[in-house]
Amino acid sequence: MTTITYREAVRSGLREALKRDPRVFLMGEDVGKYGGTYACSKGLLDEFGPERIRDTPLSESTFVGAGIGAALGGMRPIVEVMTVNFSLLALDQILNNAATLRHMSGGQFNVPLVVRMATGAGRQVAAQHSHSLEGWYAHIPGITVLTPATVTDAQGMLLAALQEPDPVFIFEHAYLYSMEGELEGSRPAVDISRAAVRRPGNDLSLITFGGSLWKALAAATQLAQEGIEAEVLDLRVLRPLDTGTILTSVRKTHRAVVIDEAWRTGSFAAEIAAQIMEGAFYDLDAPVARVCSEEVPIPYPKHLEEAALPQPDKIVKAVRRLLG
Amino acid sequence: MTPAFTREQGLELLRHMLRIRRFEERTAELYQLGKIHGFLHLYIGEEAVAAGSIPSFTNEDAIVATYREHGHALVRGTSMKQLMAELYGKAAGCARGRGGSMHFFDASRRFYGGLAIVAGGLPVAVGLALADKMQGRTRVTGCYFGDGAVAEGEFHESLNLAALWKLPVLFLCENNLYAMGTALARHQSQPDIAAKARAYNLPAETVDGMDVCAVQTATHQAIGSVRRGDGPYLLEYRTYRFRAHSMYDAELYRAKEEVTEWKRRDPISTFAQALRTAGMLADSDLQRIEAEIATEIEEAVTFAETSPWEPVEDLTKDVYTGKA
Amino acid sequence: MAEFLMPTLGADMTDGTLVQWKKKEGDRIAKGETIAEVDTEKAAIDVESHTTGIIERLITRPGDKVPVGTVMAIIREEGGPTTSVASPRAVATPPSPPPPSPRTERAAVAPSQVGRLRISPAAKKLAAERGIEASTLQGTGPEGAITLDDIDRATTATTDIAKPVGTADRQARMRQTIAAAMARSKREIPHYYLSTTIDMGRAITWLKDSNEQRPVTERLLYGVLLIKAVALALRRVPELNALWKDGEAHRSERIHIGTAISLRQGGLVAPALHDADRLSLSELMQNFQDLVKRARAGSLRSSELSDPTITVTSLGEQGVETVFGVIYPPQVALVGFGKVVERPWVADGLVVPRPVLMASLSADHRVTDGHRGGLFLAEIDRLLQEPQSL
Amino acid sequence: MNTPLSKDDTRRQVLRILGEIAPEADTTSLRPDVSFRDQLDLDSMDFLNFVVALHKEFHIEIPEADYPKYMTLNGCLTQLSAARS
Repeated sequence: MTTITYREAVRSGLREALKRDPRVFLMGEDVGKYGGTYACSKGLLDEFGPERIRDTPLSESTFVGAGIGAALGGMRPIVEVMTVNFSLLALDQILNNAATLRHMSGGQFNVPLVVRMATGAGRQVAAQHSHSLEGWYAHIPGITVLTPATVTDAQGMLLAALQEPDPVFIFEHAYLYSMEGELEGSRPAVDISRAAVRRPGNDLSLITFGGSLWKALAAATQLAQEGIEAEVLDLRVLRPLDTGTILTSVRKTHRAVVIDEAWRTGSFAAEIAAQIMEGAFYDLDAPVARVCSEEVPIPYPKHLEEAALPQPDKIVKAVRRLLG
Repeated sequence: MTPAFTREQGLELLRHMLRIRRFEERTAELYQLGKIHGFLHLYIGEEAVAAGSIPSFTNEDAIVATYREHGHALVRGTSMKQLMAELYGKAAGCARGRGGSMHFFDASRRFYGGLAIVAGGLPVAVGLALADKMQGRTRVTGCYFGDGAVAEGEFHESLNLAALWKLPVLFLCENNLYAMGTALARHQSQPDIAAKARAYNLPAETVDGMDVCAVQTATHQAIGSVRRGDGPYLLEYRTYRFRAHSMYDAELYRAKEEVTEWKRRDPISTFAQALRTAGMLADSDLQRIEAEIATEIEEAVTFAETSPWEPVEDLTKDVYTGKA
Repeated sequence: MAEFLMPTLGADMTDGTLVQWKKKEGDRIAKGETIAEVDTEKAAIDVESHTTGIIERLITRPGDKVPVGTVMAIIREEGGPTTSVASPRAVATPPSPPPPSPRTERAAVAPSQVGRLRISPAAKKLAAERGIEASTLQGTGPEGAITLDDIDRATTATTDIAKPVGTADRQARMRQTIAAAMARSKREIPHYYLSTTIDMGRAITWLKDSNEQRPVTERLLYGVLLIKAVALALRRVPELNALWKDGEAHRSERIHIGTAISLRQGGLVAPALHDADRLSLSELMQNFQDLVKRARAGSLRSSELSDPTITVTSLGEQGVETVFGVIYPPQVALVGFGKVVERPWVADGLVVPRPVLMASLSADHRVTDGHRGGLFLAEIDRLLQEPQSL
Repeated sequence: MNTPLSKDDTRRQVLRILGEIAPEADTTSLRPDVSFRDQLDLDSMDFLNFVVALHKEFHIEIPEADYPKYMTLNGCLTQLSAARS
């Protein structure tokens, strides 16, 4: 077991991908000379050269669209959009081209494209740089949406994504890059279709993904001291959603709390709650609870940002309300 | 630089630049002490642009800027106390502490401030100008942006629409040669920004952004043209930032010699020298100005240190107009 | 003296590594001059001093990784001191008051139509399976809704208990709960053990006579006598009837005897016989029978395991003479009764055969000691010599 | 007394009662002459419940002294048929 940071895990995944397949190349804002705004591609320019590590102008719509075209043309591009906040400019290319082309062309074309972007809040960078929009992307048929929360997934999911014939979007919570973790095995083969039970428990299910996993685990530890054993589910994949694992857990525990850093209304947590209601209604001993961000543009000051975002003690309070 | 202005006007320009320089130096220090958080983009080196251009706008004109807007806000007249409080995230800040360094706003001075998504401000400036034209007002909207923005679709779409509808907007590009970590020549096939504007039939000029007089002359003339209704205008100020893109980057993308070279053309020291040569600046003047600025800064810091945080209860206030 | 601190060099920086000092102790340093090179995870950066003066002492050594804000060097100031902004530690960081959840009240619960029962879907299903009229129950769930636990508590000892769904997983869950409790007990509780032999002659004779006048449905088992004796003995030694919480023993006013019941599919549960000291032998027998039946039918709720104040285990039937059990946390004592056997017994100077059993006590030495434990066992012995008074 | 039950009916009813006392036990493969205690791991409480159930089902009195006669399946059947006649 080796201990590495999430950032190093992403970097070794990128290096492995670039070494394995000459068609693979990395394109994005400041991925080359600058080494990546989160230093995930530091050193790759020297190792693989400017042809395969391409700094792009700040033209998100165009370089994501170019990624689609290059994939159609036989390459295996990895496009890094610095953060989900800037991906809004590329949503048209993503929705109307990447996700739709296969079906719309009657199955003639597929787009083997991987797009990575940072997501989430928590560094006091204020409203325009603190969005959590992976739920929007998980609404789109035709693409896969991954949210690696551990170093093993941060490294393994990229390699698995590159084997997919259709577009895959990887959301890396910005708060995780400096987090250290145990890498399971040197080159762990990782699936990108199932959720994982990170902590077994019998009294309720805490269902979450990405950066919020660690807040859920903290809450579970706190609850254990009160004799409440929470099961913590890491979804890992938002689309296709592993509903089976969710329902199995809820049927066992009879109670569910979904944690999602997005705003509550129309969040991905709402989708999970709906699927639980549809699939495990007669096993529910309490209504599904959600712990999401307050519906407000994320403010700059620390104490307001913390009040806006999901926190372990908010999760614990939600659980207590469930237990009546 | 033959000074075409009175001694008072010269000292005023010098004072504007020095005031920005000392303010930025102090914010860098406060950032390292953990008083200011998140992103901090310093304006040191580019002072001549704000100092030379903003005073030419009237109070009715509008200013739209980016996340590197400390200098613009200072010259536009927002009190240093309010700006420092905003950097601390305090409720007395010019955006009630919610925006921080990247999001200064001042409605009383039509300062539409810190819009931090690259090129996000251009379409807004076009809209402000459209409103002025449709309501028959002879006002000008000044829109500041960096060289990175010219890579965004919004730059091209905004210049075209402004030219098409002959809107009273003045595009002011602060070309500091680097878009974060990518040099202009590495992200633009046509690095001459003024030439890009002429392609959309806008009159455009390149100005030495390190010479406050040149900036003042060119901007004054351009504002007059726009105010006369001759349509949009673009100025490309060639300037340079002496510090990292933001706190902190390793500046791997540029040579130290290049920085030293540009520092020799420091807009403050060169202008001070010109004033001395013209007998307009005595050492006592300089000491008086520095002392006044130092006092103003320390009062602003004390104000920020002691003013209260926004209460958590107000977190969701002003998400909608008039609703709690 | 001015302190040079490890600076914050980026939005997500929590600590930094000193690469090298650019000045020696005793050197003069000017404001804005580079004093050290610091490595964040992203890059090595030259850091400047904010003070002009003489370097008094370099504290952090090259290669040390220290959190942001650590004092790395001391500089004796020279020239006009800038307003000394209190170093970050002194100034109260923004108070992060426990953020009261902002005023977005959850949509008020729609007033349910009059007469509509508030019951969870799972509870409704279980009630239907068990033929229980849920509307008669008092809900303990969120906003007074009736929950699974409520249905379980309401399940009366009807003979034809329908097999509840998911018995297997409930047994597994119970096993896990017991395992965790036992491990914790051995880890945390300093056990001491005592045992004594008790003459059961009088008790057994009294029981036989008593059962002859009782219809079969009200017959007693001698186990009930043991439980009642323990309950009454606790009145004399109440400190054994306590629960250990937050570092101290809290005496329980009421006496709930956890009775260990073995389950055929493996495992052992010890649900509580409530207020065992106040019940008659017949009532005690009735409750005991109900508990055993529901335990063996697999319909006990784990919550029923959580409220006994002491536990009694009698493995006599499995042919064991003495049992020294493990205390169930947070309880502080456990009483064990062995098999009744015929033993030579000295009574009034004569050796006669007498049915005897071994009574034992496992107790928490943080709460009681051998003397009080001995007194407790002696009291049980005395009570069993007067079965009619139980 | 209701109409005399055939031996098979009685046997089935006794097994049903045993099934309720020890739900997971396999009463079909029960050896008729071996004591319930050993085969089904019944303790005194289980046996008392069994005796009570027999009393309710067959309306007979079973004094404690007679318990040993009801320890096996055959024992039960002979007692029950004897009480019947």
